[in-house]
Amino acid sequence: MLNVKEVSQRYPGSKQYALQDITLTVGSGEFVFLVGQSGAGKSTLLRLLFREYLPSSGLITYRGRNLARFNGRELLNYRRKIGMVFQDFRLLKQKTVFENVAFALEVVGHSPQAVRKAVPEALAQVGLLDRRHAFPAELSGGEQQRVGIARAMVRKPQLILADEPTGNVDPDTALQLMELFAAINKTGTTIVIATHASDMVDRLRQRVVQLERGRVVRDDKRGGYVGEL
Amino acid sequence: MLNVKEVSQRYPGSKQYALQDITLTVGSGEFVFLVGQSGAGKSTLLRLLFREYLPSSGLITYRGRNLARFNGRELLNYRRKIGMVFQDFRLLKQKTVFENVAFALEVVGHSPQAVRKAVPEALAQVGLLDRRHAFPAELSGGEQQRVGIARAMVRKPQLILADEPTGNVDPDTALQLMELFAAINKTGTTIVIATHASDMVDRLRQRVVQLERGRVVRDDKRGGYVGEL
Amino acid sequence: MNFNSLRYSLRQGIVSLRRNTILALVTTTMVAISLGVLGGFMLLSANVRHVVRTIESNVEIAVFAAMDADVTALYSQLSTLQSVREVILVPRDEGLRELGLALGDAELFQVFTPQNNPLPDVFRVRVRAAAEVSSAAEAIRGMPGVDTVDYGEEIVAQLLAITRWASSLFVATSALLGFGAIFLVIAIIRLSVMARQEEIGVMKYLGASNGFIRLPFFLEGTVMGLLGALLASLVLWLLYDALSASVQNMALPLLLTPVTGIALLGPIFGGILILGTAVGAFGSLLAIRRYLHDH
Amino acid sequence: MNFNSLRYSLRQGIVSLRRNTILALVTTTMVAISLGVLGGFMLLSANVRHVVRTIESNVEIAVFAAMDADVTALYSQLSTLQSVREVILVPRDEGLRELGLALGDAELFQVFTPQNNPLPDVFRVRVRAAAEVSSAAEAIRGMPGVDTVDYGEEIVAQLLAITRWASSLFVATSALLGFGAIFLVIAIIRLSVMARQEEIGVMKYLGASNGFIRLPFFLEGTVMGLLGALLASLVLWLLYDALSASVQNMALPLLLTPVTGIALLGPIFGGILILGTAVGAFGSLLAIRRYLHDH
Ligand SMILES: Nc1ncnc2c1ncn2[C@@H]1O[C@H](COP(=O)(O)OP(=O)(O)OP(=O)(O)O)[C@@H](O)[C@H]1O
Ligand SMILES: Nc1ncnc2c1ncn2[C@@H]1O[C@H](COP(=O)(O)OP(=O)(O)OP(=O)(O)O)[C@@H](O)[C@H]1O
Ligand SMILES: [Mg+2]
Ligand SMILES: [Mg+2]
Repeated sequence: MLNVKEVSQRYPGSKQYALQDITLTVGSGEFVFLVGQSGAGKSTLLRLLFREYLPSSGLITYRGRNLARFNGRELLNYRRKIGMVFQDFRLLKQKTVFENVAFALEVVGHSPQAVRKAVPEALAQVGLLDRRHAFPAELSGGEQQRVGIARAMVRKPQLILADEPTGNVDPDTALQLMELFAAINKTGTTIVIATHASDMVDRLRQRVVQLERGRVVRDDKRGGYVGEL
Repeated sequence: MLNVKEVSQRYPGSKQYALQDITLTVGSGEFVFLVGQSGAGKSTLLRLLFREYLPSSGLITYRGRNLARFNGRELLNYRRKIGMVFQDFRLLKQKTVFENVAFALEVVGHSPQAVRKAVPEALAQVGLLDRRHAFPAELSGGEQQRVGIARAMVRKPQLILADEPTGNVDPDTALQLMELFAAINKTGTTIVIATHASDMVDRLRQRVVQLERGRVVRDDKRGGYVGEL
Repeated sequence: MNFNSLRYSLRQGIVSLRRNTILALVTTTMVAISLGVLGGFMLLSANVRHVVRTIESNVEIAVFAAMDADVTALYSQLSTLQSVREVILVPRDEGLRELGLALGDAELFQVFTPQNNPLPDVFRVRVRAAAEVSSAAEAIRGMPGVDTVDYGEEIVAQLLAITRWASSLFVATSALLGFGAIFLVIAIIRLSVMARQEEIGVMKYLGASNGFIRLPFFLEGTVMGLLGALLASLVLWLLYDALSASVQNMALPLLLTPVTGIALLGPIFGGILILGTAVGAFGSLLAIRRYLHDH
Repeated sequence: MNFNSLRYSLRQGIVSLRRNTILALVTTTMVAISLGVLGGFMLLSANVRHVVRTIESNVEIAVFAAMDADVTALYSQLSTLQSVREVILVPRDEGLRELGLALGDAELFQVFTPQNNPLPDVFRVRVRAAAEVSSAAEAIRGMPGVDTVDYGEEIVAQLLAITRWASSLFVATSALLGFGAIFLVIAIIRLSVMARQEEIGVMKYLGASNGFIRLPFFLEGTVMGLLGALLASLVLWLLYDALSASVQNMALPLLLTPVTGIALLGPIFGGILILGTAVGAFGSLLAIRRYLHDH
């Protein structure tokens, strides 16, 4: 589904490479953990897959099509197929929890009826149905994070890219969320999760890609989290 | 040092109590982990200790003085004694890493020489000395979080309140940071950390206060993280 | 952009106006102030033009008939001139009386009788516009029975100069004020868009089309522009009405009658409304443009 | 607030102006535009007042001497009147010549000789201000040797009415524009503060005193206000200079000479500079006030 070939990324104004010569294939329906130290380049890779920007060099293709070649319309359609969970949540402050999740549907032109049906389902899955009228500023950190997850899932996308989706929740909730991702993955959705949650990675036993200083240093089919701990 | 007595907090417009009837004492030089599910009230408690706002009811005292009675000047002096790590970092987007940390000193009128000496030390402690000229938007999530920690520590405060300070870093880095907090604690600084990092809590074996739906359900002298996992 | 999106945008524009009330109020007031100043200036300019035109059409050509002229023939000949608006005959006896009055002592002039009256018959001719005075005077000079033709050549030349000068000043200042107003409104809208930059970014990440992102801002800008223009028109109209009433009450000389006709004021107030709405609409489009084309 | 903090604030104000260049430019331009409009209006008003005053002081009282009057005595008596600015004697012979010229045909008047000249000696008296005309006329009427006193009573009354009306209009409009400008600038600064609300919050959490938070905004606001005022003054001055030169080139009638003296323009340009700086300084203080007193 996703093909990353010899991709390097150096941010403008920076001397060092955030990613260096990455080559990686993510098959349709796969579940991939992206692990690595803080600053290893996980978010950068996810952002490149999301086509937030283009890599400094190398090629990324989605179902054989070069992301760099997308025109405005194609980029739009591509992003509409993806559910992205941002490391910094990126909720709209001016909208309530419900509106934030609904927004993902409204943006692509779903009908109000469809919205009224799908949004509560998604909120229930992350355990936030009773907070639906709150604004982001009125939520705890973990609750905000879960709104971001609900927003990514509500469109039932073909691909979910999640950046540290459980950094602000307790281990129990994190496990529930990971199991939710696993369940969605079972329905055929491809999932890539950048995470530091070593115990989750160890528990789920899925493919693990480890980055170190911008390079892939490990790619295990059913790996665990390998660290000093 | 800090005395919390029968404190309840209900946010305006909310039906439920975020904190209910909390009574707690934090002694000078103590190291306290605040644990509990997402939405249990950890951040709320830290915000009350920081006097971000006053509790709906109950009494909080610092060295015997009622936080609610502070006038402008006293509040200022109180906050200057505290190093706060925010769950959402709260870095100044317009300032570089160096400037963000330096700001904590400049605000209280330190001289440029003192700033030039203390800031690089603090940045080195969190491993960010080489990123000092970057702006927050140019940092990874974990790097931003560490800037927040450096900013809290640079003033060598009497009290550090840290809200989920390792949610965005890998376990190795998290351990380093926790050991840093422990080292600072050894010098006499009181430390209260709200966290979901169960393995860190289990490793450090410090006092653990567990919240559940706004109530204290456990307070162990040398406890571990108790959860389903 | 389907029907759901359209409906969504409409609702969103309203919600956003309600949630960003302060910002919306500030923008609306700014639009109102800048359009108000522009409109006030245009009203002033309309009035000055009106006064100048009144003066212009009051410029008189004095036509002194020869002593032996056929006064009636000359009268009808003068009246048929294209550019002439009015011809008044001042017979020589009447002229003598007027002269006496003008000099402040009518009695002194009783030494003159119709027989030794030194004055000729005089026609006072008024033309339609100052620009036509000199050609009309030229034409009259050639008529039979005309002795002398006299008009304030200098004054007419100066009036023409003033008119030309004032109208270019007015056009220039109006343009300046207009651009100022447009720039101001766009700047304000840009600030309000800047404050919502993050929101726009999130919309793009969620796959919103440019049109979808643009529409609520466009509606908001249009509404703010229109409201501002309405406010400006209302205040301006009330002020102008009060002012012109006070001018008329003072019974100032004819020259200072204010313009009140709908034909003259209509375009100004209409222009304010159109300008305000257009600036709001296009200003908002312009303001978000660069947030849309990043990637 | 110690020396380190002060130095920090100064540096910070500059850094902030540099990093928020667009916002700073917008604010500065807004200040410039609003002050420019205000200043332009005040220049206009100064000129109108100047014209009115010129007209006023040109109002003439025609004093017709009695046929047997002692003209020299009357002349010196008129000249000693407090309110009188100028006295011109038009001897009866001269008067006759002028009349002939005025009527367009001097030859006709050769029927008059110094012996049968029906005109009296006339004094043209000019007073200092329109308001003094009627009292002066009254005083003159009582002087020995005066036959008739005549002046444009109606015109003087109207001029006075216009003057009074125009000055209240000018004061009102200036006040309105001034308030508009102040409101505008404060609104803009408030927007710029709103955009940095988060920053202010963080400063408070770090234990910054209100003075410390305020100072950079204050400096920024002052600099923006001053720069805007300078810009407005510069543009206004260039425009005004060009305009008044063009007016003078056109050799318009004396009435339209523009005001150019430093004594008259100084207060206007000085006022703009002071107003701009004050509005920038206090506007910024006002704008952050409510972000400081939350908790
Ligand atoms: N916009 C940017 N400009 C310059 N450098 C950047 C930018 N964004 C990231 N970097 C740098 O690139 C490197 C990789 O960043 P990235 O965000 O991909 O790390 P990460 O693996 O997600 O880390 P974390 O686990 O802390 O979130 C880091 O050193 C970071 O400082
Ligand atoms: N400003 C607010 N207004 C209304 N409700 C709030 C507000 N802030 C927090 N809450 C609610 O209060 C409860 C406790 O929030 P708090 O942020 O203290 O939780 P927490 O223990 O820090 O959770 P997390 O681990 O997810 O950060 C939550 O249910 C939250 O939704
Ligand atoms: Mg990251
Ligand atoms: Mg929290």
